[in-house]
Amino acid sequence: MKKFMNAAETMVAESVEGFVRAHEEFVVFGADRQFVRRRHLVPGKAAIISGGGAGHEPMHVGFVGRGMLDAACVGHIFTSPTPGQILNAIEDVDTGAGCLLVVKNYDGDLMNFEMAAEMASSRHRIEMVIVSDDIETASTNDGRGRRGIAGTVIVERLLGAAAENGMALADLKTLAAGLASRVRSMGVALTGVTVPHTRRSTFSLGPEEIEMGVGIHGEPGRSREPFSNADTIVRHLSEVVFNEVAPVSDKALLFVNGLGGTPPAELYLAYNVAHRFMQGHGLQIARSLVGTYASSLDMQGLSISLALLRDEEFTLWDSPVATAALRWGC
Amino acid sequence: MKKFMNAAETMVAESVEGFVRAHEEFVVFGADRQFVRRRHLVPGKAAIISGGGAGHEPMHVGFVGRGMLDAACVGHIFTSPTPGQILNAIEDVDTGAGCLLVVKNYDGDLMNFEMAAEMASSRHRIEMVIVSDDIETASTNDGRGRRGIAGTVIVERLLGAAAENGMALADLKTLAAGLASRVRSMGVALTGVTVPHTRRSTFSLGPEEIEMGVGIHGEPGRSREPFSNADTIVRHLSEVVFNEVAPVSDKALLFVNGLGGTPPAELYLAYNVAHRFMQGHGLQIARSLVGTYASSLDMQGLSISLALLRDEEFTLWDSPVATAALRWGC
Amino acid sequence: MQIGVTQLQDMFGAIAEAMRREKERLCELDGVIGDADHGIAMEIGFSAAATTVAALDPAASDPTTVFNSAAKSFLSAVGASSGPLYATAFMRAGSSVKGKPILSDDDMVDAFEAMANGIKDRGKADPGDKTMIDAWVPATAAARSARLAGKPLGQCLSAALEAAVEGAEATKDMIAAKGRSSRLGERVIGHMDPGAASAVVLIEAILRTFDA
Amino acid sequence: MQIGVTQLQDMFGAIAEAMRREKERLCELDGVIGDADHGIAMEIGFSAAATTVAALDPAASDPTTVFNSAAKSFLSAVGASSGPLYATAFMRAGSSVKGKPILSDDDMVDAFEAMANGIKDRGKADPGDKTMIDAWVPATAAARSARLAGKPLGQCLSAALEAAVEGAEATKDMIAAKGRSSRLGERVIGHMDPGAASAVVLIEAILRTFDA
Ligand SMILES: Nc1ncnc2c1ncn2[C@@H]1O[C@H](COP(=O)(O)OP(=O)(O)O)[C@@H](O)[C@H]1O
Ligand SMILES: Nc1ncnc2c1ncn2[C@@H]1O[C@H](COP(=O)(O)OP(=O)(O)O)[C@@H](O)[C@H]1O
Ligand SMILES: [Mg+2]
Ligand SMILES: [Mg+2]
Ligand SMILES: [Mg+2]
Ligand SMILES: [Mg+2]
Repeated sequence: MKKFMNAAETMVAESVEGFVRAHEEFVVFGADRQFVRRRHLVPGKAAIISGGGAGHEPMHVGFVGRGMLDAACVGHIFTSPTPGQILNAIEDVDTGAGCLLVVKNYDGDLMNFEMAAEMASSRHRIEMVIVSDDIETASTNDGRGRRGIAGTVIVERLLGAAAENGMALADLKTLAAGLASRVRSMGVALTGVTVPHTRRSTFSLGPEEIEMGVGIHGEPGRSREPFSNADTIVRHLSEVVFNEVAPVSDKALLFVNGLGGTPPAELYLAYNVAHRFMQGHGLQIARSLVGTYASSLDMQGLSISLALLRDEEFTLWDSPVATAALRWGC
Repeated sequence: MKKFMNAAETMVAESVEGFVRAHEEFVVFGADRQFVRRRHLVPGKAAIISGGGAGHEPMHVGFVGRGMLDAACVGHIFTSPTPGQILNAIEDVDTGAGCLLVVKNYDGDLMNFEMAAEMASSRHRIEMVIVSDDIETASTNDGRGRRGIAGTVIVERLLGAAAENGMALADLKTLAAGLASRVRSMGVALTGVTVPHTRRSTFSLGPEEIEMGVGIHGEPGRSREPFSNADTIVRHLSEVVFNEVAPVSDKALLFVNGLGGTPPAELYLAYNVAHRFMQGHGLQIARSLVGTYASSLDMQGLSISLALLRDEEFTLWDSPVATAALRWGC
Repeated sequence: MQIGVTQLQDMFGAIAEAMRREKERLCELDGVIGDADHGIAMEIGFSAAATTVAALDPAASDPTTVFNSAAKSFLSAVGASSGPLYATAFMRAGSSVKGKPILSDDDMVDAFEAMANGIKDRGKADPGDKTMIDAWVPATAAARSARLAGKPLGQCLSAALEAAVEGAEATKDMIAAKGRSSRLGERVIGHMDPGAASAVVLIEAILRTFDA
Repeated sequence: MQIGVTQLQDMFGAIAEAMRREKERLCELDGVIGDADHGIAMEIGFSAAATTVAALDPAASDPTTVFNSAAKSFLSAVGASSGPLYATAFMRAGSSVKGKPILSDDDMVDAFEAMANGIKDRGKADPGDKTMIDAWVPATAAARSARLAGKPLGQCLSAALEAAVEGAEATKDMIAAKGRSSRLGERVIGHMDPGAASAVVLIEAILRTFDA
């Protein structure tokens, strides 16, 4: 395990420190470095807070800034932040219009954000949005097994844009609920990852194996498959997300997300395959996103996310955003 | 070698096609897909063309757009584009103010761009800028061994901004000459890379070895060293670039570039180390860039680039840029 | 039995020590079906709790203070799933013995049951979902019925441990419906749930504290 | 000897075949000190050149056309360093025999020398820089002096090959000053330059064409 790190215990703190130093234009540390927040809050705007384990960079710290998040809380690697961190972020960035917590669907994240929400509820209006864009599990068919993965980026962007436009807390919650069935993602891993403090690979793959349906925590996925070419792999991912997304529109945002160790050239090649597939199935790909936005340490792999959006949602997508990882229009 | 690809022969073409599809807002293919150019040329502006082998994405295609390049020519993996490709790009994007060719210092690139310049010279005003930001070689001390690596991104950005502001061809050449001694980079690899069509790793590293001073073509570097922690590795890189850059200013742009397989969290951790080092040596880090901009296939590794800029160059850096890989101000 | 602040301090010390010892095994179990960090979470959480609790002045504290301090420090040390689960468990235990300076055997069984209920309420898992609940629910049921049969605390905890071991063992045959492993379907069969395994470690450490 | 378009077509065919055969070895040599693709570049370049040249109508072409067509198709098939180097070489060879429908032994030695000069001008490498120049320069010198001594083309090319083999061998002891390997300093010592090795392959194929 060769990584650019000094010690497992300090690696998250050092990395987040580097992030904040590199992007002082957009962000500052909150008190005691418990969270990262926007440099300039917008009084009266509903605050949006997200967070989760480290190891998914640039998610979520890279999305803090105008048009997206107000604060992000970072836990240990692949581990939810604590209720204390989240509570502190709420106290700091809620300027009176209440606070929307965007949580990826993992028990750990859910429970920690819920506790924070309970602790804050006497002094703040809090709503919670649970992102579960992952594809359905083979075993349980009630959606409980759907995790929050790369599609979270899309949800956070749209909510952030709407909040920036002045949308009220309750309406943000409605917007998120409307998105839930229209954003679907599925990932594939060519390699497992080694969590530095455990020094163990959570799963390991032979030279001719891949893991289909992985999340972003190095946990095993839906099935182990033989390695094959990009057409086969990416068409499979595309087909599953295409089949599971609610077909309310034929205008789509197509997002190819790198899991940390996959270079841009391969992501673009995969985008090409997915784009052909979606077009061939009658979708108009109106917007694209290709890059490493929701990673899983240095995993070689990627995910395909498909979001079928309404025109006003594309307008939100296009509105100005100024964060470390996503930036346009300003 | 597990990569997202179909066949070595088609991988570059498929990847560039995916790139163009994903960024139709900024770019279109030139005739016969020989190059990628801006969707909207600016008549009367000096044209800036770069190019080189594939495998360095997003360089250079990701820098085509407003405030940066007019066209980029892509060769096979790690192989210069041909004079024909470059000539076609010149013919297409020179709107009358002449054409600046930005070339990384490799014999192959140099000779191919030179031949194109010779072939175009009867009908176009052509200037050529050779970027050699790499650190000095141990053996030759005349600078001939200095390759063009990640610092090329900085040079292309500043030239592109100046051209967008209306700077004439001759002045662009002068600007580039002034930058030459003030941009320095050094890379380190934790792993070698496998070039798909050769299916061989150009060098391979044991679990406790790293290669210092690597370029971006998987060629071996300055020396093989024992793997150590990020502080040791990154401080070493920082020290060498600090010592080799011409000390004309104490205001710097610090750039940590990922080589393809290194995740954002590690790049930020490295940025933190380099930032401390530079500050400790009296530099003011006025701007930062952290990310995978000049890659070497899926190599795990990074480079540190330091650019000591003048105030008017920082103004150029900050001016609007709208490309797939760098975007701000618009 | 008469249980005061000092005994509870010992209890958290014993749990922390047991988690330190079992850390690797718990991580390994979590590595098979989860993200390989459960041992770390439990070790960090319980050493934080034990340290905070040990710093309390027995003369100026009561059992509720001990449980609440443990909950808070566990929670701020560990995110993960185990953080809110055990923090809620200890907060409930604290509430269940509110106002009592010294705990009887009945009080301890009440506290023990409150812990299990806290975990259930926080995690919303049902028995059979392949979580720590599958150790905790049978364990508290066993402790309760032993106590109803008039057994002293030590024997109640022995019964609880035996039931927890069985419950943890039974998770091997379950398909997970909660937690990180819930997407793995059939693939988790044959592997013990790490949270159930750590519940056994915890209950054993409690037993050892009060059986001496 | 009387060399016309057909013989030159054969020559490019022979070179292409030789490069196909030696591709792996050339890549391996390049892998040690460069980017492992030299064999691929030479194979692609010369098969493109041979194909284009083979399509020429001998009745409607002359040797200059053959060399120029080879140059152009080599150049548009291969970027790399070898592309401009060999394209320039063939363009110069074409110029050196301009206007001649049939080439004599003298013309061929002139063309051979023009190739080396083209490579030198394009690459600006000096002898001793560990490049293909270290095979080409002694090879052309040997061909020239054999020709001055009145030897027929076959023997001139034999002498050239011998000198090229020696020159390539000598690159093992050199530190590279040009090309990708120029940053490796002492580390390249002991390894033959791939471009020098492919020059030997090329010259050998020419020799075989005209020695038959
Ligand atoms: N909703 C839940 N209810 C009860 N127990 C749960 C729940 N979710 C997870 N667990 C337990 O937590 C254990 C995993 O804990 P840990 O590894 O510390 O957290 P994480 O899953 O966040 O990495 C699982 O083995 C399971 O016993
Ligand atoms: N400037 C130069 N002059 C002469 N020969 C050169 C020069 N640069 C490189 N070469 C030759 O080219 C060979 C490498 O060719 P090749 O591998 O095809 O190209 P690249 O280096 O672009 O991958 C070297 O071994 C060397 O002999
Ligand atoms: Mg965890
Ligand atoms: Mg090459
Ligand atoms: Mg875990
Ligand atoms: Mg080569």
